[in-house]
Amino acid sequence: MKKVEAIIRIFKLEDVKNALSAQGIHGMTITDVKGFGRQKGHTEMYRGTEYKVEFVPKVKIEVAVPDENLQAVLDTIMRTAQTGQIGDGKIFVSELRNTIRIRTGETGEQAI
Amino acid sequence: MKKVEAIIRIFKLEDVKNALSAQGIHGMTITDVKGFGRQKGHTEMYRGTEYKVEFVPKVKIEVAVPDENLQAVLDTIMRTAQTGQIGDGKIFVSELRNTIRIRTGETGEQAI
Amino acid sequence: MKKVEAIIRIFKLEDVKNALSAQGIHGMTITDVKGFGRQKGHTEMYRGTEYKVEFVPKVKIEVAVPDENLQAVLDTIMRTAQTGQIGDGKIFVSELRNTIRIRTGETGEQAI
Amino acid sequence: MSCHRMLAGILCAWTIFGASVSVLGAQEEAAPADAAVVPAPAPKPLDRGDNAWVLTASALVLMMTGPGLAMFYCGLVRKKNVLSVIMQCFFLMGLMTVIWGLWGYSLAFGGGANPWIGNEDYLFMKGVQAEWQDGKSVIPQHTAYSIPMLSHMLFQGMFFIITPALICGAFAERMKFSTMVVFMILWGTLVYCPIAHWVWGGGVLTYNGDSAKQYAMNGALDFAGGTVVHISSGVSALICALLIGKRLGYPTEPMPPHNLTYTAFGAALLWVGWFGFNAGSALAADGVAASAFAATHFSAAAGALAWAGMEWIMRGKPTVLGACSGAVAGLVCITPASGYVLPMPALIMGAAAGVICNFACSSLKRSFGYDDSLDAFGVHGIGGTLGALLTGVFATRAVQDLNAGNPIGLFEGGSLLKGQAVATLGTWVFAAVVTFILLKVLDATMGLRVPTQEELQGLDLNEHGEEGYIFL
Amino acid sequence: MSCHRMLAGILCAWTIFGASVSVLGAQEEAAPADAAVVPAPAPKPLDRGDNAWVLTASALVLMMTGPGLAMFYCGLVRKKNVLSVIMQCFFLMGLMTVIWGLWGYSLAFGGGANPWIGNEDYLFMKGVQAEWQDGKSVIPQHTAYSIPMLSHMLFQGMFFIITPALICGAFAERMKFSTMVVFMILWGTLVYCPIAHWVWGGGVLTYNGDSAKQYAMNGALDFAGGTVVHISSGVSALICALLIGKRLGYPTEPMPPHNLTYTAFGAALLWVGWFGFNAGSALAADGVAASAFAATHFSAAAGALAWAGMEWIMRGKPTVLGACSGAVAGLVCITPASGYVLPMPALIMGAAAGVICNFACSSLKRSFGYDDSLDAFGVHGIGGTLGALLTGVFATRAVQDLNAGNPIGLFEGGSLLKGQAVATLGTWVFAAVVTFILLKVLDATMGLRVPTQEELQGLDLNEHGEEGYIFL
Amino acid sequence: MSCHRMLAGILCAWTIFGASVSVLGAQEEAAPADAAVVPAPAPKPLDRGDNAWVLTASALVLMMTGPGLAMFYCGLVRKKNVLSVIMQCFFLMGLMTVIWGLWGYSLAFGGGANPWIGNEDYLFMKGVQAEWQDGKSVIPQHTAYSIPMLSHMLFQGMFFIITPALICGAFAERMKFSTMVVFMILWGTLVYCPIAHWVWGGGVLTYNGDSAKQYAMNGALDFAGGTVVHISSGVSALICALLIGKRLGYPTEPMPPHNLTYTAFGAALLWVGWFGFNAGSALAADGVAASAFAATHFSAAAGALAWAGMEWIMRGKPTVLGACSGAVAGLVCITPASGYVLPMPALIMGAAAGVICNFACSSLKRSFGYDDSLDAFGVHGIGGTLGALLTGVFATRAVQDLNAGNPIGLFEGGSLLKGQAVATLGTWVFAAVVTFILLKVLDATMGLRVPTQEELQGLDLNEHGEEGYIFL
Ligand SMILES: Nc1ncnc2c1ncn2[C@@H]1O[C@H](COP(=O)(O)OP(=O)(O)O)[C@@H](O)[C@H]1O
Ligand SMILES: Nc1ncnc2c1ncn2[C@@H]1O[C@H](COP(=O)(O)OP(=O)(O)O)[C@@H](O)[C@H]1O
Ligand SMILES: Nc1ncnc2c1ncn2[C@@H]1O[C@H](COP(=O)(O)OP(=O)(O)O)[C@@H](O)[C@H]1O
Repeated sequence: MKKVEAIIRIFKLEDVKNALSAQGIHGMTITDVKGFGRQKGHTEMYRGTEYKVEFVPKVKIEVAVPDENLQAVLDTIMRTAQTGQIGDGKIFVSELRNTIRIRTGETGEQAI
Repeated sequence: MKKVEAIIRIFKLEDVKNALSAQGIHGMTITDVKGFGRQKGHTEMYRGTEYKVEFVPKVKIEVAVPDENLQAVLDTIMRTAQTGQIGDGKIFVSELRNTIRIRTGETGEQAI
Repeated sequence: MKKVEAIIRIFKLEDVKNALSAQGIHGMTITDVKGFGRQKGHTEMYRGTEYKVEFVPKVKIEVAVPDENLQAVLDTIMRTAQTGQIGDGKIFVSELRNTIRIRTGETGEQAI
Repeated sequence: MSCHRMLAGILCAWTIFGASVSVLGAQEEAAPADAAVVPAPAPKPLDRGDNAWVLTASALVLMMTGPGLAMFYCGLVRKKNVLSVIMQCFFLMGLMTVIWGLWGYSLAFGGGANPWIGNEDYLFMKGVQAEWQDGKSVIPQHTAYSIPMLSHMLFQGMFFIITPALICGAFAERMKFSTMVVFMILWGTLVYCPIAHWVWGGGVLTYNGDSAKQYAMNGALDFAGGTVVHISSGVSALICALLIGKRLGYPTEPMPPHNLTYTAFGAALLWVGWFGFNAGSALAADGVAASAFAATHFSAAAGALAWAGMEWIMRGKPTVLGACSGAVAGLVCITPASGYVLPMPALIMGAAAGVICNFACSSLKRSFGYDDSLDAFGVHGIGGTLGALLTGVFATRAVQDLNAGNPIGLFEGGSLLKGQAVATLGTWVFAAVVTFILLKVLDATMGLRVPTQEELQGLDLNEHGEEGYIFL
Repeated sequence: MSCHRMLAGILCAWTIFGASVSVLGAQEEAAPADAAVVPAPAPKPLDRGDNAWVLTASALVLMMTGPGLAMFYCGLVRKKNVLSVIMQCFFLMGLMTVIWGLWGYSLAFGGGANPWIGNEDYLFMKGVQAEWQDGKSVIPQHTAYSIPMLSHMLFQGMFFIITPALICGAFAERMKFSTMVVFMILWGTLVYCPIAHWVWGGGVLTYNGDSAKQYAMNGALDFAGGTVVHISSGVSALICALLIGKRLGYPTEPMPPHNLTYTAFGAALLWVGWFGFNAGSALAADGVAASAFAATHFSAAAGALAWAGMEWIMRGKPTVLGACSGAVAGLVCITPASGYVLPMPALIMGAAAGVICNFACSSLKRSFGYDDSLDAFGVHGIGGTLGALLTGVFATRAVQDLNAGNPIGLFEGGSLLKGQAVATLGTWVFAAVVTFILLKVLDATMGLRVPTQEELQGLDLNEHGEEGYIFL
Repeated sequence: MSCHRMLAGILCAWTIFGASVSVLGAQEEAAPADAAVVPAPAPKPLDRGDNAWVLTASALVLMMTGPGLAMFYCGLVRKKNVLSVIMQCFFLMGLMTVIWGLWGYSLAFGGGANPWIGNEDYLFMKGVQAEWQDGKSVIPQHTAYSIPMLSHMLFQGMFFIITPALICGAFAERMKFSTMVVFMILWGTLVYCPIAHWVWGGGVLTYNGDSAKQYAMNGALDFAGGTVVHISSGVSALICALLIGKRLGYPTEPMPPHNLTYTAFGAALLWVGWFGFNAGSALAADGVAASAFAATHFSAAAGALAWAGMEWIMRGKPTVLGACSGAVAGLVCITPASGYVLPMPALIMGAAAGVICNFACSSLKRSFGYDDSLDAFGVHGIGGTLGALLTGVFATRAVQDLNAGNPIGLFEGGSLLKGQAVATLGTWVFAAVVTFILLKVLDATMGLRVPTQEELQGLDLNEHGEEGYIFL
C-alpha cells in the first residue's frame, strides 16, 4: 500500500475529491495547511505598516491506496488539481506498512 | 521506529490520549482534519438552499513508537477509539528513518 | 528523497523558515498541530472550575528534501528551533517514494 | 419530526388566527372597549420627556436579550451549540412578544381588583391601542404614568421576553427546541403573568395594596423585577437543570466557554441595557430614574470588582468571566432595590452579590452536582433573592416617600423586610411548583432532551441545520 | 489603480473644497440665508422631549448600519470577503453623510413647491445650521415639528446612509469598491433624493398634497420609508444583481454564511435600531411614536415566527437565519405602515412578510436564477412592496386622523390603496430605470466587477489589503 | 502573586469599607449635607426631556467603553492577548465607577472656588444623592442644568471610565494587570480629576472664569473633553509607551490585528456612542445638542473618508482599519469643538484629523520608534491637540453666544485661540509629568511588565487563566 499526500489549491479540493470518488476511492483525509514555495504570498497593510504574508493557504489530501491504484490516483489528482499556474502544489508518495480499520479491525488493503 | 497515524472521532481523543499515556507513551502530536469516507456527512440549509457537507471533522493522532511498542499502541488505539459505528477511522503505520529531539539532539529511540 | 517533519514552537517558525530558505530550500508546508509530551500545558479557570489543558500549540513543518541535503536541513532546524527548554519538539525523517509537481508533472528531485 | 411540524403549524396558524379574529373584532368591540380606555381614574396627560425615556428604555431592554444575553450566553457554550443558544434568545423575542400582545399584558396588568391574576381588559391590545372615538383619534394614556398605555405595554413586554430567555441558561446544550417553545408559552402565561400581576398589577404583593395588607405582610417593593424577573426565572432554571439532567460528560469532561469575547461584549451590553431596565422602571425621566440609574451603575461596578477580586485573592488571577459575571450579579441584585436605595448601599449590595453569587456558581453548584450550564440559578436565583431581601434592608424614603413619611427599610427602622421575605418565598414556591409540573408533563409528552447522538454532534446541526462558524 | 487613486483624490479634494467654499460662503450668505431660516409658516417652539427622542432615534438608525447591517451582511458572505462587506457599510456611513450635508438634504427637503425635486435652500446646511442674527444666536426650528432643523436633517441623514448600504447585499463578494463608491454618490443623488422629496418633501407623492391630488391618485402614506428606503433599494439591488452577474461558482458551488453568529447579532441590532427608524419617524415622542413602536415590534416578532415556522413545517427544522430573516422582513414590511396601523394588523403584516419573503428568497430566486447574494431584493424589494400595499389596506384614522375624519385604509373603507399602488409602481420604475442607466455607464467606464483572480482569492486581500481574522 | 492577592484584598476591603462608612455616615451627615444640597444659586427645575436625553447619553457613553472600545482595541491585538484588553476595559468600568462615586466626582466638581481642584462637598455622593429633608424626599437638582445632580454625576462618571481605558491602547500586550489597576486609581485621582476641575469644574481653565482671566488667557472652551479626555489620555499614553518599552519582537516581527471585524464593529459603536458623548455634553436636549450632534457626525464622516482616501491615493487601497481609524480621529478632533462650531467647519476638522492622525500613526510613529501599540497617542493625543486648537479657530457665537455678543473663534475674529493654546500646553505638561512620576514609582515597586515568558505565551493565559476562543 502507498500513502499519497497531495498539497493542492483550496478551490480545487471539491473537484479532486469528486474525481477520486468517481474512480472508486472510498476515503480520504483532508488537512488545512499553509504552503511556502515559488508562489509568493501577498502584502497586507495596517495603519501604514506593510507586512508580507509568505504563506499561502493550501489543503492537503491524504489517501491510502493499494499499489495497483496508485498510478490512477496520481493521474486523477494531476489532472484535476492542475491550473498551470505556479502554486498548483505537490504530490508525495510514501510506503505504508499497514492500515487498520478501527471499527472492524480489518487490516491491509481491506481496511482502505 | 514506526510512525503511527490514527484518524479518530474527536470525542474519542481524550480517552485515547489517556490510554496511551497510561501505557507510557510520553508524547504525541494531534492535528484537526476533515474526513471523507463511508460515514456520510450532514445537510445544512440556508434560506431554503440545502447544501451537503461531505466532510466529517476528525482528529489525527501521530505517534512515533519503537518497534517493540507498536503492537501495544495499535491495540490501545483500536480498543479506546472503537464505537463500532461507521466512521471510527483508520490507523496507518509507516517506517521512520530517524527521530531527533531538538532540545538535546538525541536521535533514534532515545528521542521519542 | 526524504520527508522531514519537524514539530517546533510556534514563535520559532519564522526563524526556521528563513534559515531554510537561506540555504536554498524552495518550499515547505506548515500545519498547525497540538502537542502532547514532557512539556506540560496550562490550567484555565471558568467560574471556579479549573481545567487542565494538556496540549500545547505547536507547528509542524514538512519538507521534502533530496538525500544529499538531508543533513544540512536537519542541522538548520536543530540550530534555529532550539531553546534548550522542554518542548522544543521533534524531527521525524522518513522515506519518500516519489514527488510530483502538479503544475508540470515533473517527478523525483526535480519536483521539489 | 412530524410532531415538530405539527407544532410549528399550530404556532403560526394560531398567531395569524388570533390576530385576524381580533382585527375583525376590533370593529364591534369599539363600544365596550371604550369603557376600558377611559377608566376612572382619569388618564394622566402625556409628558414627552417621560415618553421619550420609556421608549428609549424599551429599546434598551430588548437589546439586553438580543444581542446582549444572546452574546453573553452563546459565548459560554461549546462551539457546536452556539447557534442553539442564540436561537433560543432570538426566537423568544418573537414568540413572547406575540403572546404578550395577544393575552400576556392583559393577564398581568388587566384590571387591578383581582389579587391573583389580571382580567381580559387588554386582550388583543383592546383598550391599549389607538381608537377612533366620537370622531377623534385617541391613543389611550396610562392612568398612573404620563405615558401612553402602549408605552407601558411595550416596556413591560420587553421584560416578558428576557425573563424566559434567562432560563435558557439552565438547559443549554441539550434541550429540545420544540419542547422549549411550548414550555415557554406555558411558563410565560402561567408563571410570569401571575407573578407580574401580584407585584406590579395591583395584585397580592403590591406594596401597601389592600390584598397585600390582607395576605402578604403589606406586600413588597420590587422596582424592576427582583421577584418577577430574577427569582422566577432563576428558580425555574434550577428546576429545569434538575429535571433535564446533566449534559453528557458533565462534570468530568471539560466544557470551557468557546468564545469569552462574546460573553464579555454581551455582559457590557447587559450593563448598558440594564439602565433601561431599572431606570426605565421609574416610567418617567425624573429624579427617581436618575437615582435608579446611579444605584444600578454602582452595584454593577461593585459586583464586577467583588467577584473578580475574590478570584484574585483565592486563586491568584482575576478572570474576565469573573468580572462579567460579577457585574451581572450586581445588576441582578440591585434590580428590585434600584428605585429605593442610595448609591452607597448600592455599592454594598453589588459587592455582596459578587461574593455570594460567585460562591453559588462554584462551591455550591459543585457540592450539589446539578448542571445549571450557564448558572442561571446561581446568578439570577441567588442574586435575585439576595436583592429582594436587601431591598427590605436598604430601601429608604429619601428616594421615594412610599410609606406616608414613615421609614421603609430595616436600615432606617422600617418593616419592609417582612413583606420582602413573603414575596420572595411566595415567588420561589410558585415558580418552582408550576415549572416542575410543566416539565413533567412535557417530558412525558414531547420529551425534554435531544437524542444522545444529536447532543454529541451538537444542537446547531441537528436542531437547526446550520453551523455557527465556517472559517475555512 | 491610477483610476482608484485619481478617484480617491477627487473625493477628498471635493469634500474639503465643498466645505471650505461654504465656510467662507457662510459669511456673506448670512442675509439671504435669513430668508430660508425664518420662512412663513413660523417655526414650532422646541419640545425637549421630542428632541431627545429624535436625537436618540438618529443614533439608533446609525447603529442599524454600523454595526447592525454590517454584522448582518458580513456574516452571510464567505470569510474571504467579510471585510469588503463591512467596508461598504462603514465607508458609506462617511460618504453619504458628507453628501447629505453638502447637497442631499437640500435636494430632498429644500422648499416644497416643486413636485419632483427639492431646491437649493439648504445647500451646505445653510438655513439648517445655527446662525448669528441681529446680535443673537439662532438655531433654526423646524416649521412642522417641535425640533430643530438640525435634528430633522440628522434623522433623515441616517436614512440616506442605510438605504444605499442595503443595496450592497446584491453585489456582495464581487463588486469593485471604487465603482461602488461612485455608484452610491450618483444613486443617492439621483434616485434617493428625488424619491424622498416626492414622498416626504412635499413632492408629488405626499399624501393629500396638491401635486399628489393632481398626478398621483392623492398620494401615498409612507411613514418611515417603505417606498423611499426599501422599494428603492430593493429594486435597485435586483438591477445590480442582474447587471453584475453571478458570483463565480454560483449556484453550483456552496457558499454558506461564514459566521451566522454575526448575522444573528446584526439582526437583533436591526430590530432594536428599527424602533428609532419607525417610532422616530413620528419626529415626536408622542402617542403616534408609541403606536409605531408597537406596530414595529409586533411585526418583527410575527415575521420571525412565520419565516422560521414555515421552514419548520416544510423542512422539519427552524433555522436561526430563518428567524432573523423573518424578523427583518417583518420590519421592512411594517415600515411604511408603522405610524398608521394597529398592533393586530401589524402582526398580520409581519407574518405575511415572513411567508412571502421566505418564498421570494428561495423558490422565486432559484427559479429566476439571479444571484442576489444576500437577498436585498427578496427581503427589501418584496417586503417593501408588500408593506406599501398593505398600508393601503390597514392604515386607520384611529391612529392618525389624516383624512379629515374620513376612513383611510381599505379595511375601514378608505381609498388609500390606489395612491399606494401608484407610489409603489412609480418608485419601482424610477429606481429600476435610473439604476440601470447608472450601472451601464459605470460598467463601460470603470467596470463593475473585480478580476476573476481577485474574486477567487477574496476581496478583503485584493481591495483592502487586509484579512478579517488572523487566528493563528 | 501574593502581591496580587494583597492588592486585590485591599481593593475589595476598601470598596466595602468606603461604602459602609458613608452609609453609616449618611445619617448624621444629613444636616451639613443639607448645606451642599441647596447651595445658592438655587437649583434649576427638572426638565424631563433634558433628563431623558442626559440619561440616554450616559448609557451611550458607557457603551463606548463596553463593548465599543473593548471591541475596537481587542481586535487590534494578537489573539493570545484579546482577553487582556477586554479585561482592562471591563474592569475599569467597575473600578473607575466606584472611585467616581467615593471621591472622584467631588474632586472634579465639588465647589467651584478653588482653581486647581474640587472640594469634599460630594464625597460618597453626599449632596448628590436623594435625601430626606423636612419630612420630604428630595432629589437634588443641578444649579446650572435642568437635570438632577445624579444625572450630571452619572454622565460625567462615564467619561471617567473611558479616559483611562483609552490609555490602555499604549501598553497593550505587555502591561501587568495588577500594576494597571493601581496606576489607573492614581491616574484618575491625580490626573483626570484636577484637569476636569480646571476645565469644567469652575477651575483655572474654565472659559471666562475669574481664575482663568487671571492665569490662563481667559480660559478655554472644551465642549466634551478634548483636553480633559483626549489630550490627557493621549499624552499619558505616550509616556506609558515610552516607559514600558516595546513589545517583544516589535517592530521586526509582524503583529497584525487578529480580528478586524471586531475593530470595525467597535468603531461603529464608538461613532454611535459619541453622539451621547458630545451631544450629551450640552446636558440638555436643546438646539445646541442638535448642533453638537451634527458637528460630531460630520467630522466622523470626513475623518473616515480622509484617512481611507489618503491610503487610497498613497498606497492604492483604502483599508477598513483606515476608515475606522479616520472616523475615530474625526470624532476625537471634534470633541472639544462640537458644541461651538458649524457643520462645514466640522467637515474640515474631521478631514484634517484623518490626514494628520494617519500621518502620526504611521510615519511619525515609525520615525520615533516608540511602540504605542494601538495608537492611543497617535489618535487621541494628536487628534485631541488638533481639535483643541481648531476649536480656537472655528468656535462661533452663532451656536452659543458665550462672549457677550463678541466673536469667539479666530475665524470670526475672536481671541479664543490663545486660551486654547494655554489649556493644551497645560494639559500636555501636567498629564505627562504626573504620569511619568506615577509610572516610575510603580515600576520600582510593582513592575510594569509581565515576564518575558508570559508575554510570549500571551497575557490571557497568564494574567487571567482564560482563552479568548476555543473553536475546536
Ligand atoms: N520541498 C517541499 N516540501 C514540502 N512541501 C512543498 C515543497 N515545495 C513546495 N511545497 C508545497 O507545494 C506548494 C506549491 O509549491 P510552489 O513552489 O509554490 O508551486 P509549484 O509547485 O507550482 O512550483 C507550496 O505552497 C508548498 O505547500
Ligand atoms: N483511503 C483512505 N485514506 C485516508 N484516509 C481515509 C481513507 N479511508 C478513510 N479514511 C479516513 O477514515 C475516516 C473514517 O472512514 P469511514 O469509511 O468513514 O469509516 P470506517 O473507517 O468506519 O469505515 C474517514 O473520515 C477518513 O478521514
Ligand atoms: N512520540 C511522539 N510522537 C509524535 N510526536 C511527539 C512524540 N513525542 C513528542 N512529540 C511532539 O514533540 C513535542 C515536544 O515534546 P516534549 O516532550 O514536550 O519536549 P521535548 O521534545 O523537548 O522533550 C510535543 O509537544 C509533541 O508535539
